[in-house]
Amino acid sequence: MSLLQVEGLGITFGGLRAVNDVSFALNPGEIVSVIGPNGAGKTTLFNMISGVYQPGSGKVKLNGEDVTAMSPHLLARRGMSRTFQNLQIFQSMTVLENAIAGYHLRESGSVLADLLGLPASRRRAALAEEGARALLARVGLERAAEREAGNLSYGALKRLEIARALALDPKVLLLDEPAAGCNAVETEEIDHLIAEVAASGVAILLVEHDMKMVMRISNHIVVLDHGEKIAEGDPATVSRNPAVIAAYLGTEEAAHAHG
Amino acid sequence: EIKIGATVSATGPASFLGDPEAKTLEMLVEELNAAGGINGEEVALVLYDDAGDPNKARTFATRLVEDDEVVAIIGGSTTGTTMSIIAVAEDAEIPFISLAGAIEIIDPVKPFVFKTPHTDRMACEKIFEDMKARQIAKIGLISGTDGFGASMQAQCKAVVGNYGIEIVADETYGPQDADMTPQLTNIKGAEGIQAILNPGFGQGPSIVTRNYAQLAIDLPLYQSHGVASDGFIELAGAAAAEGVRLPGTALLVADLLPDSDPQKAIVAAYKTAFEAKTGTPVGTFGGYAHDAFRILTDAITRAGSSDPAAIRDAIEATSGLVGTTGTVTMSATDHLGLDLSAFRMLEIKDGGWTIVE
Amino acid sequence: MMKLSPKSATLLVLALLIAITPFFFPSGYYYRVGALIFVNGIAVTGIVILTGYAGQISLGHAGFAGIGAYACALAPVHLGLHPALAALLGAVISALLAYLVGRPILRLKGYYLGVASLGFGILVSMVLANERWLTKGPDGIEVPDLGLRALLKQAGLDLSNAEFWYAFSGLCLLIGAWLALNLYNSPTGRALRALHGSEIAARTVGVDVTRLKLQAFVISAVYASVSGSLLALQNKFITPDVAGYMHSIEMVTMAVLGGAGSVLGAIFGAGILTLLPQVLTVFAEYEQLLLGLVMMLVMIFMRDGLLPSLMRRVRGRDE
Amino acid sequence: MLTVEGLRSRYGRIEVLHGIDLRVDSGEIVTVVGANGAGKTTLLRCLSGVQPVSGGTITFRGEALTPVPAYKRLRRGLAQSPEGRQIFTNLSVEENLRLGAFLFTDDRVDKDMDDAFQMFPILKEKRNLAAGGLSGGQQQMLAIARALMGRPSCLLLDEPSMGLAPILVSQIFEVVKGLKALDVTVLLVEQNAFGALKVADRGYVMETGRISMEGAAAELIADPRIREAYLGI
Amino acid sequence: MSELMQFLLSGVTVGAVYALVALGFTIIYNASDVVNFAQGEFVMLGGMITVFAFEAGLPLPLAAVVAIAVTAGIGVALNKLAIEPARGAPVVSLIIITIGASIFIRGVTQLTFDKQLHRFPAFSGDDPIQVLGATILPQSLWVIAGALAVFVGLFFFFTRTLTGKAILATSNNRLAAQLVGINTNWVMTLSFALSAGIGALAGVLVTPITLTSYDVGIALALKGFAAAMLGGMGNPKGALVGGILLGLFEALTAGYLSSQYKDAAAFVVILAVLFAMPQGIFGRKSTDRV
Ligand SMILES: Nc1ncnc2c1ncn2[C@@H]1O[C@H](COP(=O)(O)OP(=O)(O)OP(=O)(O)O)[C@@H](O)[C@H]1O
Ligand SMILES: Nc1ncnc2c1ncn2[C@@H]1O[C@H](COP(=O)(O)OP(=O)(O)OP(=O)(O)O)[C@@H](O)[C@H]1O
Ligand SMILES: [Mg+2]
Ligand SMILES: [Mg+2]
Repeated sequence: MSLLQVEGLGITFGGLRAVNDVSFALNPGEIVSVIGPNGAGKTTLFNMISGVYQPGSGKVKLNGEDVTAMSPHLLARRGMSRTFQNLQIFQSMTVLENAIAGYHLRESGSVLADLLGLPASRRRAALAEEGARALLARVGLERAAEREAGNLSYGALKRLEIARALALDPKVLLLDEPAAGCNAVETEEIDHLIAEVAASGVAILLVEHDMKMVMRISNHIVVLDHGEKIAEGDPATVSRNPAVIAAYLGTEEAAHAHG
Repeated sequence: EIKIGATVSATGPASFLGDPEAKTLEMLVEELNAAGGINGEEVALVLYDDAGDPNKARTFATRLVEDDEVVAIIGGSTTGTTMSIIAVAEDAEIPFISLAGAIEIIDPVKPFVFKTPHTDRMACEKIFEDMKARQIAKIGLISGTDGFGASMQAQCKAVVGNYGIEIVADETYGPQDADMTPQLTNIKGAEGIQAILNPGFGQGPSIVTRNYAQLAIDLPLYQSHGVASDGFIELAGAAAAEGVRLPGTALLVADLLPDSDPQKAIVAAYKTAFEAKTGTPVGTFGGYAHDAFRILTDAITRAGSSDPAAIRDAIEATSGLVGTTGTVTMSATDHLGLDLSAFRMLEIKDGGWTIVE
Repeated sequence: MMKLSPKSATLLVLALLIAITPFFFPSGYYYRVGALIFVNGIAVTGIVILTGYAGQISLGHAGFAGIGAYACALAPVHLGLHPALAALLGAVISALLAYLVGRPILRLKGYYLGVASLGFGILVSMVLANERWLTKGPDGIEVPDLGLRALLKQAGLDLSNAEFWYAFSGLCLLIGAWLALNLYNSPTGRALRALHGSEIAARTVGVDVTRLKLQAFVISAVYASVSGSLLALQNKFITPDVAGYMHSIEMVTMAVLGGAGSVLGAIFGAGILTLLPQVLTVFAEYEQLLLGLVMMLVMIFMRDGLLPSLMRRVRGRDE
Repeated sequence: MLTVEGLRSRYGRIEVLHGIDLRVDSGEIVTVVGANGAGKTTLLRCLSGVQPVSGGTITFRGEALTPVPAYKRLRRGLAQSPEGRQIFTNLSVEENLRLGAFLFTDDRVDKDMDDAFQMFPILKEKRNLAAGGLSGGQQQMLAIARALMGRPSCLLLDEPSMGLAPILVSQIFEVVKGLKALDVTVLLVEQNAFGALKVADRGYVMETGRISMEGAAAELIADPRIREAYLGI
Repeated sequence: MSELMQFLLSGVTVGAVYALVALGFTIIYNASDVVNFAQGEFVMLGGMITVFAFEAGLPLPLAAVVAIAVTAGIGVALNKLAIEPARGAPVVSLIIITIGASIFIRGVTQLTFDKQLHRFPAFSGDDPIQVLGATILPQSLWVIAGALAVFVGLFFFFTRTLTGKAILATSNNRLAAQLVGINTNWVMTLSFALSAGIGALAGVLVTPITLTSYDVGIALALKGFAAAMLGGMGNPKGALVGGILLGLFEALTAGYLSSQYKDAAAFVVILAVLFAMPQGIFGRKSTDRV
């Protein structure tokens, strides 16, 4: 049994089948990438898996439990965490507070304790802060910790989202275009970070258009087009698949992917 | 200098009451000082606008007592604001003359609290007397949900039985409502109904009267002293208001009073002065402030001192003082000093007031 | 020197202000105004938690103030409760009602939440005005004495009515501010601010948004209720106006004017809006006009609220 | 055509552009590359007038641009496809495009729209959908197409390839190249430095609010420092 | 039967009043996401200025035109002097500015005019018109026609004209609006002028029915706000339907249940509707994706 199992997932928006009958599985320590042309349904797939959208059909199983359409906060409790293609930052909080927010499940106790400022509540908060600072250092944002998050550049915010998602200490991590807005060198750093996280046993589901990155770190690739799975397999196989080249890579990129 | 304090609802939902009251007080102080003040001493008026908010009224009362150190307070346009002021006045032992209608203000009697308007209950009684005389036994009630309307509704319901009259329909409307035809339609359809009573102030009664005409209801319509001013006829429209009866004070019919009437001189003087100064027609409410001011200055004059306790005693000893509402004679057990004769039953005819005999 | 945390600094400033200003009071009336500021400050602190922290708008919180106030008027008479317990009962009822009402309406966002809460407030004030048999209607009802002042007098501390309520409301405000400040940097407070920023992101980090909003709503309702109780006990008389929508809007205005995001700012706003009408009485006729003008000017030139903007300016000069 | 001299800009009290000198000649494609937070977006925001300038000058076709309010700059021929796409999410795709040509009411608007649809056929398919419902990459296409609807003589592109599928990334660079033929000048900010430098005539490298290097695109691509720091080769 | 008819007529009359106020909200809201709490004051000004211009001897139509023009000017001034200088302020701050403005306008009106109630003659007399055993005043028909006309105008404006789209674009994304060449300040000025003008028109139409005085604005604004939310803020269709429905709920509750709780009943219905449709009846969901 895999950690995350997606079975025949599908959804429609006013007649448009955005995702149709997509299945795959994800195991601990594995990096599975979902690629496909713009509008193929990758983000929509993520949204269904993470409980943001209710799937029209199909099932999502986490650790064998049916978690289809479960509310995101309950999924978070079960170890799922994600980042967003369209940034979702707590704008008016500091960078540090954004990262601490990722510790919510581990730091929160009762409201009453928080209202009264009981030592237990303060202790938990202090622990969370320590962890958050370490994570910020890991994504290279330690110096921005006290800045208001809304004031960061786009690339910095992308990395902040990753830090926040890692703060949950997830078992499954969904990353939607984590390297968008980063240059080749910055992408490589993120690359390493993801590989490191996967190596620690986290299952990672990745959407990314940077083929170099995808080919380098994926164990398995799922290709979507028009909501349908058109191919899957290891990077080498997929990048040679003519349908994938035609719909997505283009001949030039395909050449790159091999070279 | 003698400092008199006042807090009235010059703005806000009760500004119909407070605005003429404030203007009256200002005018009377001017007049009084021009005539040499009280026993040669100038009178200073400290006037606040509580906007009908009881909480503000209490704060202003505290301010009048503690900060401005006035010798007496006039005010409390509404029952709510009055009740807030009472606690302060009683605490500080400063005489307070209220301008609000509720009977609770002076019943039971509180040593330092007086009031000038006849009570809401008296207004109801006056109306029911007239209905009884016309052999009306079943009526419909439509009142506003504001303090005035609600208090009138409660008081009228409390005394209606004494006149053998039954309320067969009881409806209300919000103070800012635009159309009362649903309520009137319901009242109109009530079994055996013979007349309709509409206690309220503000635009409500005007709209009720117009809707009344619109629905062509041909039952007698009674309004209350809440709309006893020329403005009402204008707003409701002379045609729609034709035949409406209401209990009013002598003020509205100053010219119709016989010369022998003791109130004639007083009300005529006030009416002329007020209308000249403000350019707006007099109404019952300004008259309340007028009377309160007269009672107070009369008392201060008689007391010959501006000591609050002395003033209080003098107010309680007021006797035969003629005001706009009637002739006031107070006592230790009656801090109002008016009887039903203070009211006159008026009827609107050809766009003007007439006295119903 | 030890550096004070913002929380301790805020509390210290507040406590000092409350303790020191009376030395400059020329008459008892100033105590009265001070007490009113504190009472409003408590209600507004609740708004800070709901609106400033969690970003949820309520235009009906006066409803809870009404419940707190009328509990103090009714429970002693009908249930024989001591007024202090009556206030507690009011707070409990407010919390329960906030829970019941909040569940459905907190699904709404922005103005829609505004109008729904407005409806709740209007409902409460209508019941208070219409159910004469219970509440005596729009003309208001007496409230029994708290009795604490008499106790203090026995203990040898003889305070005038205004002085007592100044001190007592001031103490309550300090407690309320302390709680709200504790909350700010706590896990719950952070989660509240997070859901303000992005509900969906808050959910994905595990915040139970529905529950948390409800908690904030309930807490702020209790603040409003306590504020209403204090007002009723102090005035010994209360009318349904306390629950009116004007009062709700006033609460929000105070908070925003002072700076809804910070406790001290909002209390500052409560102070300004309570004082302003008192100061403006010298301009009699122009009072309304000036009040409106001040509100506009403050928001135009200090868009984040008085206190935050002032602080920023002061800090700006430092550098 | 576009000259920037000693440009400074700040957010609150923090200055993020410390005197930028930069020039784009008519018909040229110029690219700016730099790390996250270097100030590229801020530079473009200054050029389009939505970010206040605290020092220096911007000259566009011989006229000072600094006093011109943002909304009038398109009239002068300066259009921008901004970072974060900034589409009108509540309006339909077609309405977005139509508003891109807000200044025009002639027949060319329809033709331009057809061109846009031809460039990005998916937009035509989605023309009646609220733009907020588009996928990330589709929104990016819309932002570019909308900027083109304004008939610019100088186009400012902030990371146009972001979120686009590889096949489209190459297409975008082709489009940029094609603009040259239409006499449109382009200032291109890109993280895909390799692709950008390949289509550009000249390039600038930006580091923490300063220009650290400039030169012909071909030279920059060959420069080992650039290769190591930005191209990752 | 004729009773029901009377309730319906009453409901539609009152509802049309609410609809007119609600329609006034839509434009400023669509341009800036701000619910302008001074909208009620525009209605009040429309009525009051007409009253005084009429009493000063102007013919009624001319007085009405003057009132609408002056109020629109006041709307523009409000934008120029209070809203524009606060550009970039949070929406709540802008709302507080509009509340301040409403208090200010009330204060000035009370000083320039007075605190009395006023009305001017109905446009087509006061003779009731019989409809299926019930009656309606000719002025009510004017109000209903006014609401419909404003609705049609706004609907056309927002769906068919580029200017209308520019207004929507401004609130949706101010930055982008500027980038495509929209003068957002001018859009705001236009919106305030239109909103104020529509408000004043409402005041002119309803005053013969509801009467006017310096402080009628708050209650009208509140009901109009509720109506607009019921229908879905920003959508002219929503404003019209929301207003009429609110009027009908009130009239039917007053007629069949309890006149005391008719406002309460109306709000309960609003709550129920919002429970099922959190964006109001015609409100659109925001389409931002994550
Ligand atoms: N809420 C919605 N309403 C309407 N259509 C939607 C909605 N959400 C997604 N779609 C449509 O579903 C399709 C898939 O979108 P999705 O965002 O999943 O694509 P994607 O694969 O993530 O693309 P990209 O690589 O550009 O981010 C698109 O055509 C999009 O227009
Ligand atoms: N609204 C803001 N308030 C304060 N500082 C800001 C704001 N926006 C950006 N900054 C700061 O200005 C600097 C430059 O940011 P800018 O967005 O221009 O960088 P960039 O080069 O576009 O980066 P990226 O490649 O990540 O998009 C950064 O340090 C950033 O944190
Ligand atoms: Mg996507
Ligand atoms: Mg950038």
